[in-house]
Amino acid sequence: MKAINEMKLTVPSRSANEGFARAAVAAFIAPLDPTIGELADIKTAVSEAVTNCIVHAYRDGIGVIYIQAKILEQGRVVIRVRDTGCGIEDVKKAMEPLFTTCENGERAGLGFAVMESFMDKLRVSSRPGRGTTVTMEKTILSKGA
Amino acid sequence: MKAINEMKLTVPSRSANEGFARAAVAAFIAPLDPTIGELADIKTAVSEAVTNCIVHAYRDGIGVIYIQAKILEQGRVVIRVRDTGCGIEDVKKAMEPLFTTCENGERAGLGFAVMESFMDKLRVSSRPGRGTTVTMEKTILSKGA
Amino acid sequence: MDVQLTVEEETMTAFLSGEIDHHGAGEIRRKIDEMAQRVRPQKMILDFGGVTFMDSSGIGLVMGRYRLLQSFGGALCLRHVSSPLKKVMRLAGLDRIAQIEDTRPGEKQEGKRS
Amino acid sequence: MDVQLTVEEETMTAFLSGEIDHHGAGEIRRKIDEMAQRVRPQKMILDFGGVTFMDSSGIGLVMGRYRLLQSFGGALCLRHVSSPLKKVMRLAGLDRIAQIEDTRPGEKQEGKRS
Ligand SMILES: Nc1ncnc2c1ncn2[C@@H]1O[C@H](COP(=O)(O)OP(=O)(O)O)[C@@H](O)[C@H]1O
Ligand SMILES: Nc1ncnc2c1ncn2[C@@H]1O[C@H](COP(=O)(O)OP(=O)(O)O)[C@@H](O)[C@H]1O
Repeated sequence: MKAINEMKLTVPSRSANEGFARAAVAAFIAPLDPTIGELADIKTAVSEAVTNCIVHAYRDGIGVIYIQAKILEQGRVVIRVRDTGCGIEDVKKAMEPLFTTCENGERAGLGFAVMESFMDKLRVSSRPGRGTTVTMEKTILSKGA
Repeated sequence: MKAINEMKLTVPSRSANEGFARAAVAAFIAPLDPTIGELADIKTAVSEAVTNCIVHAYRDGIGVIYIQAKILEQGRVVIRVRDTGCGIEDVKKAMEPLFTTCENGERAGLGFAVMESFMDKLRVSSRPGRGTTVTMEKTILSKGA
Repeated sequence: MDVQLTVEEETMTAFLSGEIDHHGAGEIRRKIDEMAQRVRPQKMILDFGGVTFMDSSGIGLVMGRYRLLQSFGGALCLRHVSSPLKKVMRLAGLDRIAQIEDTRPGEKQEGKRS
Repeated sequence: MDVQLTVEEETMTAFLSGEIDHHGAGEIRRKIDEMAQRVRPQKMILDFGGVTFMDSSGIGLVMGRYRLLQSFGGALCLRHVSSPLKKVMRLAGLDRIAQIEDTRPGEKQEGKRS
């Protein structure tokens, strides 16, 4: 399907870029005139995916986060967040709600659960030692409809 | 000089991305807490540079616009807008206020004049047939200072 | 960006809002000119009260309307121009071809640049 | 994001504002815990009235404070939670461990999810 518009954004995995990444995606989809709820859903999902790159993928240093967003026909938004960090051994297990490898008790293990429930589709592919790609999709319903 | 933060953004040369590009740059420099005036200056300069890619560089079609922004020490912001479009024969002449190659009379020929006067520094390099790179710099004064 | 048009006696007012850039300027131009060519107003007020951003595309917008009005002897007036917009307009010397009426409510009236 | 802390008798209130994410959560946690460990309040109110965004880092923030309060027998109460925030909180079942007091002014009180 041909994209009506698309953008590619790369940032280093500094936590200040969590806010920047979701603001940039929000600005990108603004022409679709999303509701406050739709916008919050997408910003939250992007924030989870980008935070995972910072907290997990590049936990021992700074790497590059690749964010791509596309607007397709009929309000379909596809967002991809990719890292070349540590990767995930068992994606199925990682996606289980409450599962977290974070030990200080301050991560809830709900990042993937948020992405899954706030977006229409979520696909996670990962190779240990090579990195992880999260692809999410959501349709912004036209307010006229 | 080492960047404190940086981002790279690529978008197709659709006019809808004029607004997106300046919103993205604005979100990126938000942590510097710019004044309304400083923010307006930078957004305006970015808008001029991106519009030039759309209107001039890729006037006969859609190409890719490459935007890079860096935050350096002491509030220095460096922004680069690059295209691989038609290029500029005579950069010096192109930069003269009121000079425009646009014939319908709706471009004021002030894009470069705005970039020059709203930013601290402006550098334009171009190769006919290869593209143009505009590099702009501005220091966001710390409000505490 | 958007424009609302009103005509009262010899005066046409265009209430502009949102962000004025190249992307939106064409549509605004068409709307204003279509009406202006019909009513041929003695005075046109461009009201920038709702405008949150403007780049040099806005200068093209003002200059073009100025030329159109000149063609049938009308005057152009710019209203509710915020400081950042004024900065762009001054760069182009728009304060010399059109009257910049007043500032946005709550904003200090600035003196003309000498 | 930012936090303002008040203590009145046995109740400690943390007024949170801005965007709650991983970037800012650490600082907020430290500020709240430093105070809570000193006063050991019977009740802690987390006031989300000024919060414009929250992701699952906010859940970690709430859960961690819940555990801390449990450790000295205090109760946790969440106040002024807007609809988007409530959506995140419900996913984590926070409505089961803490009382979600009321909504933001002007917003409809929603029933509990069955
Ligand atoms: N980009 C990533 N790179 C490496 N590991 C990841 C990545 N994203 C998630 N994970 C792994 O999956 C687990 C679950 O992720 P998530 O559901 O987002 O919860 P949380 O971030 O709170 O731990 C993480 O604890 C981590 O082990
Ligand atoms: N990125 C670019 N690619 C090719 N030509 C350009 C580019 N930017 C500017 N120019 C040329 O320089 C001229 C002056 O640019 P500018 O000062 O921005 O005024 P305007 O855009 O109003 O014409 C343009 O009319 C065009 O001929």
